[in-house]
Amino acid sequence: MRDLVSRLGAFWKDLWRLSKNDKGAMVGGAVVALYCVVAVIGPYVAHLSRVTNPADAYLPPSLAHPLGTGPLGQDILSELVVGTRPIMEVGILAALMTVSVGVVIGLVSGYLGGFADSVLMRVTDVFLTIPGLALVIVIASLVRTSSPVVLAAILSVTAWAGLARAVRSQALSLRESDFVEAARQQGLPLRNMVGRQLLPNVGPYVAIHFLLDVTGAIYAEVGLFVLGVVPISGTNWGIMIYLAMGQGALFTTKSMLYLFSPMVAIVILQVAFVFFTRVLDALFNPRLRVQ
Amino acid sequence: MSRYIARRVVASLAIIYIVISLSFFIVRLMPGNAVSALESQLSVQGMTTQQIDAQVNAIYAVTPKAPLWRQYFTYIGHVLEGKLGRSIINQSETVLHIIANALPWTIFIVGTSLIISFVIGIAIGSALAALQHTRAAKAVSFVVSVLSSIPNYLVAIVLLYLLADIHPIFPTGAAYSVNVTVGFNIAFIGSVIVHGVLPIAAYVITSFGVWALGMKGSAVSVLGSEYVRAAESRGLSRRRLTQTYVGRNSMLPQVTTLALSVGFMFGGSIFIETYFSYPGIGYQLDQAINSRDYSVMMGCFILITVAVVVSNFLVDLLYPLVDPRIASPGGARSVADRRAEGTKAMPVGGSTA
Amino acid sequence: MSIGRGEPASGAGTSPAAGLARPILEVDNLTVTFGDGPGSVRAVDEVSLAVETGDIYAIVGESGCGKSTLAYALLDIIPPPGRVTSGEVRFKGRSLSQMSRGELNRVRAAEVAMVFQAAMNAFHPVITIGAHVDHTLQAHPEVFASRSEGREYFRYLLNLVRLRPERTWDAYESQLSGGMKQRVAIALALVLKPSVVVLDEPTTALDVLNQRLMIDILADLHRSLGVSIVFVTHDLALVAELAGRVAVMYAGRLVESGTVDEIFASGGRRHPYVTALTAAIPTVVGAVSDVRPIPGEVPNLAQLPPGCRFSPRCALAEPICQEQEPALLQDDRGHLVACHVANRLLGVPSK
Amino acid sequence: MLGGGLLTSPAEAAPVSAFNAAPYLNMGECCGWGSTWSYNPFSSAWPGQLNDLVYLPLAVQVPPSMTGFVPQLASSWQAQGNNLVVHLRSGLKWQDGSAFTSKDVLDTALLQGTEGNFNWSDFTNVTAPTPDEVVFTARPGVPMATLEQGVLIHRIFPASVYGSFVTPNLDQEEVAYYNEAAKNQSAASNSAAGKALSAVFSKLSEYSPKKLVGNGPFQLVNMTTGEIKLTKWDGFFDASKVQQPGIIFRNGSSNNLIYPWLIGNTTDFSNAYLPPTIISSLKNKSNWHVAIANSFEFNLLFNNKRYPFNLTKVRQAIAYVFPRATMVTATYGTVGPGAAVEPHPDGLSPWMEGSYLTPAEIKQLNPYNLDPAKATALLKSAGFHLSGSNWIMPNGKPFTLSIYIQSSATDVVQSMEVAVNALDSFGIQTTLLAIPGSEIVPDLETGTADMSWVTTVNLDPLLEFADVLGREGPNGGYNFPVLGTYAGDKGLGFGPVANVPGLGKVNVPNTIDTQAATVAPGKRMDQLVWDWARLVNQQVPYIQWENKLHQYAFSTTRYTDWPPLGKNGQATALWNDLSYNGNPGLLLMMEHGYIRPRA
Repeated sequence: MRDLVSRLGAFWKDLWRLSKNDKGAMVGGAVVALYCVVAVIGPYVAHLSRVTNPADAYLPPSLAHPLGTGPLGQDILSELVVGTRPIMEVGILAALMTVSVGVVIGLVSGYLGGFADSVLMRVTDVFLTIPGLALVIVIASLVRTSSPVVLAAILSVTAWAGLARAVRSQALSLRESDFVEAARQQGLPLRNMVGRQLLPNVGPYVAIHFLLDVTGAIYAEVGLFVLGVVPISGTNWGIMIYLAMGQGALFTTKSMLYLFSPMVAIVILQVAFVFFTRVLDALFNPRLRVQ
Repeated sequence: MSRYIARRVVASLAIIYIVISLSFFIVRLMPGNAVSALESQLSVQGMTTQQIDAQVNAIYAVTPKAPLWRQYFTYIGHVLEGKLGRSIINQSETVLHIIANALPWTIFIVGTSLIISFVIGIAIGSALAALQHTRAAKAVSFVVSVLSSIPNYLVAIVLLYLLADIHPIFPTGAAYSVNVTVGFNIAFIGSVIVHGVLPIAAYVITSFGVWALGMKGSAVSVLGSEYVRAAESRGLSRRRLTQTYVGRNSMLPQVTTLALSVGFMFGGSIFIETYFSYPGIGYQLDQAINSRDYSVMMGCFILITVAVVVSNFLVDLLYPLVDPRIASPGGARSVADRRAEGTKAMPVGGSTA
Repeated sequence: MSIGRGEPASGAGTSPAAGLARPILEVDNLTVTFGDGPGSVRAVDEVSLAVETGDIYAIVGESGCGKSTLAYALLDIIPPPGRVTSGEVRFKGRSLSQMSRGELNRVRAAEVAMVFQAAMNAFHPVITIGAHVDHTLQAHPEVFASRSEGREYFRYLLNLVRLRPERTWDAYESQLSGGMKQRVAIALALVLKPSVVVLDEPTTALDVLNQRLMIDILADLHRSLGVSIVFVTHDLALVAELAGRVAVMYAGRLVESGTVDEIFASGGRRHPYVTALTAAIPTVVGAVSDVRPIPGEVPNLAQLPPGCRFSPRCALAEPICQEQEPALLQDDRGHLVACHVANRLLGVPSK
Repeated sequence: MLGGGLLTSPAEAAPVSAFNAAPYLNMGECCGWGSTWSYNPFSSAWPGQLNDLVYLPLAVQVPPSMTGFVPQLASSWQAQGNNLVVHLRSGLKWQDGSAFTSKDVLDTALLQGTEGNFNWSDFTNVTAPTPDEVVFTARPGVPMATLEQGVLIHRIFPASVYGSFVTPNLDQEEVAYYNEAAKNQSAASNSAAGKALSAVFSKLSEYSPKKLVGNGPFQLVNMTTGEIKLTKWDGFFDASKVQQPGIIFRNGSSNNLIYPWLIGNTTDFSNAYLPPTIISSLKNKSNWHVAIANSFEFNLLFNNKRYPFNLTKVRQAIAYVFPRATMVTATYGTVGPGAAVEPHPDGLSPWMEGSYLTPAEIKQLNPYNLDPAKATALLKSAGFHLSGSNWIMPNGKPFTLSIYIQSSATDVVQSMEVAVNALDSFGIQTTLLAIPGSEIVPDLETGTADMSWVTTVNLDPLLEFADVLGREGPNGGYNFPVLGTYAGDKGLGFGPVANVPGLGKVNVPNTIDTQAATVAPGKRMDQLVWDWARLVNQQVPYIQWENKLHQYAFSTTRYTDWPPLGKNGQATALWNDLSYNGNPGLLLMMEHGYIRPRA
């Protein structure tokens, strides 16, 4: 336990040191953190008016409405804030599912080897080849869900395969290593071997994959809404873009904020994630760190 | 080598078979059951039960009342014969014909974008690696990372706005103009190119950075590797060093990613083509989804997958040329492993989700 | 077909009479710096040494002491962002930094060849060994009358390093074992009949049997080809067995340099670090308890202690050691030591 | 393989005359066409944009009357006893030079009959006694007005191209099949005649002609996924009136493609829905004008079989909470005549109300003006109670409501958002699901949706009711399906037996279907319309929430002399015709010499 604490301490120290050197990564991390905070507290601080007043449509920015108003007279900033949670929620859920499935299959496959390994890897190969986005769009349009959990599951339907493959090859090489051999000779059960011995060693790789999976899931999720192939229900950035495009917001100056606000929100988040990933990459990849 | 090719052929066929099966189960077993949806759609159109059965059979190549296993084998048989059924919306159109009309355009767009962004990306990536500690390289790196993190459909919206709407420079909505004769003539080819500019630009803007960053990363690590210094110590010429030792090896991971990105770009064509109303397979898939035309939907999905499998296969054939270890027995890791490593390198624009 | 070049080999461990010829390879006050500004690091700090024709010269030190960088400097292939900030390396009296790129490339491999650390990564993974050889021959057309003659010579060398040429030629790096790669690397380094071969850790990554084989091969080659050998290692046993002259580095600086006898002879004037090093060698016959590891760690080059760099770990350290960097002083036989204490005890006069 | 464009050979394009120097009329076509097509009008891939511009109908119907027609290929028609005798315009030719005769009409009727078209349920036989005369025999019970309406509006296709698909006995098989189908639909399709018809149709629909032989004002030049190019055809009988050298249709497969064409002045005309932003930006341009016409009704159907929506009071309460005025504003903005429309929830569009109900009758109908107090009272009397701000049903569960609509119509999504806000703040937890495509029936059947959306468009007011309350089947209602997967289910679930004002307890779907098929305009029809309007108004099986407006944006930059507009942009007869009929309306405008290139 103490070991874990000290390792975590060292991790944060390293993270801090590296971020200090990489301004982009630091800003990225801060932005991601900010979005997370908004996702958690957003619905409590911003309130979407239940009263719709089309007469107030597309008001220019003001103190009351820093980003102006949308087609129904609602505050764009509030919509943006309230719309953060569904996006982040699904993105993170999907990444969690992707990572857990990928890690479990990869570790088990790599550790067990033999027949189980071949079967699991053939399945993985199929999912690795299927164009994920096309499958996600097809399934999402059929299932017609508005539940974040189901949507996240759909989004991760093929994404886990790459991670499973990578984790497996790491597990394979770890399996041969001394400490796993030692653990095996002590007769530790599979669960222990995988959980205590193998998992910590693929951790860094998984962490980076997790962040990229979040961005991937957000990309696909927003895309589904922007295309209008998943049920349009509630408020999120994708739905905002979809409705704004459909209602011609792109073509008049005063309505453009309604369309561009969610677009900018997505772009900032995605860029921030990628830059933040860079510092983790440096942290876990000593060779890159030297450079 | 021949064993390697045989293995790849078998693997590709197996994946195609599995995807066809998958499409059957998606149509038959997914919530929102496509077959019963079609039946009710047809009954609203005023068809009789018997007509409906005949239609369902023509459209999905299955008989809804037959046992599931028989439906499955009939379906597989039909698909393997190239009978993908008929469109629900355009019942006089076969799915195959619809797809055959659309697929060449997608291949044109995806292929051209891939080549352009690959070439630009590799060039920029190599330059970034060579100049890695300069201020200019850092600035370019920043811009490239930002561009490659932007979702391609958002870039499409901006392009649409700037170059098709506000300044109607490039046309949208078709693959060529109504005023040209289809055939091998300048007017037609010019028209095809002009109509392809926006979709290709949307792809290239968001994907060249993926190649550039990937190339930079691998070139930097190759430059730092022992064998490059070893080659240097042998007094090899600069050209030999950069081409054979640095260039070729930095390209290896990129070639691997190529296979992955083909799949991604075919998937992304749904966004790009829909926004520019470009009549490729992605546009077709979007239209099918919006009209709940399940047979076209599944046909597009199967064909997109087949296109990806085929292009993966081509890349796999190509790969031994750059990495001969692959084809030699016991020489190297499997292609799939290489790919899995590629997935990590794919940033947002190239997520596998 | 001619075999070796130049004079018949002198036996291992002996150096030709001093003054017969000027040193073939000289390092003069060389400093190699990584990075710039306050964060920069001197991996090699004012190092001087001279390799005579026919020498087997060992550069010894713990990992991270700058000995590999020094080896790279011998061929002017220091990886960026490292660069030579002062001093120079001279081959046959000519400074490498004065040479044009073409001249430099002609010297590399044809005159001074290098075998990389463990040779594991010294081969391009996707071209065959044969292609490596061909590339090398192609870059130096002046050495052989024809390409096939060069290939023939490489086959001969493969035989010398006890490999089967026909199996090796078309192999990829990944198809060879570690020991085989090491031997191929040596053969490849010798293919242009260089006068000096630099080996970076030639035995480190090998198992004991292969280490033995390697030592035999190197001694053999030195004997039959008359080539000068410079090798970098942390393995003192290897040094004792193979080298004629030894230079010991600590944290980027040369701390002692002399013949193998001077270094290993007990009781002589020695740097305390070298004493500690020799004590750390486990011998086959000695008990494990005799092995005394050196306390402390090699200092981070970015945060060097003041004064003598070894002083924090040194049992003999005195106050002066923490204040003043000791000079490298020579006795009448040419034995150099950089230690306030050792030099004073023996009464060697300051320069 | 490259697109459907290969199907046409541009070498056969019409010769370029000096007249063609004027620009082609550029039309931004809402909802567009797919990326494949066929020049076979019997194919489902037929590009409907070409209707009436290349193939003419026998006559064009003029709304809102059910009986007014403008002759086209037919010059006149009379009822002779049980027969409708149609006289064809003489001397007409097809674009391939062959003559237009009664055989073209007969073959078209026979061939369209194989796919259930041409309203064979209205007549028992069709003959062509002379080259310019066709005779339809009305089915017993079918009024002559219904037969006219069913027959005259059809477009006729050339026998020189499609006549070869008519099998020797097709006429007898057709009659046999439809006689049987009038009694028993499934027996008919299983009969030998039914199978023969199917065989003919499947051959016919798969035929893919290389060129299009029409007889309308225009000739097809070329088509891509983006555009259709038509050139004026001088052989058209009214060619002297047609002012346009040609037409370019642009494929506006989604509305947001069309808006930039309007704002960038690259199109002359569009029939796309215009959101308030676009309307107000067009209003600022002097060259753009907008004509507004009523078109069809949006109806929100309750899942009448499902608790608590089987309770009339609950449905009435929801009708009181629906903010219809705000919804209309959200969709059509605060300017223009669209903003003033407020339909009554009685299942009839305003102009149908005006034609078939007296002002006194309209006054008696409940307008269900926004009144949460009344809704509260109704819910309380049904045993509901408020807990906090949410309604709880008598069974203790919270009162929730799910509305399924189609996502591709963002205007509908937008106005439903308004409704959801209103219902939510009233205390009914409402979820809106806008989904691609529309599967109203499965959603209602499987109970996933509490409310679902359909549109209706008719001239016949009884058909307007039957379209919702009628049986799901050939006539396309949603109530108690008789065919297909959900045959035997409840569908909309209203009735089947209910107390209809004026009619007493009747089987709702059967009664309305029969009446829609057999009642001609007249006193009885007026009476029945009043009965059903009261039923819909009192029992609210569905809420008619909005009257869809057709907004036609037209530009005077390249073309002038558009049909005149009424006060405040309100549509006049020709625009209304365009709104109801689509292309036939355009044909009439052209025959009147409107839409002229600017000199």
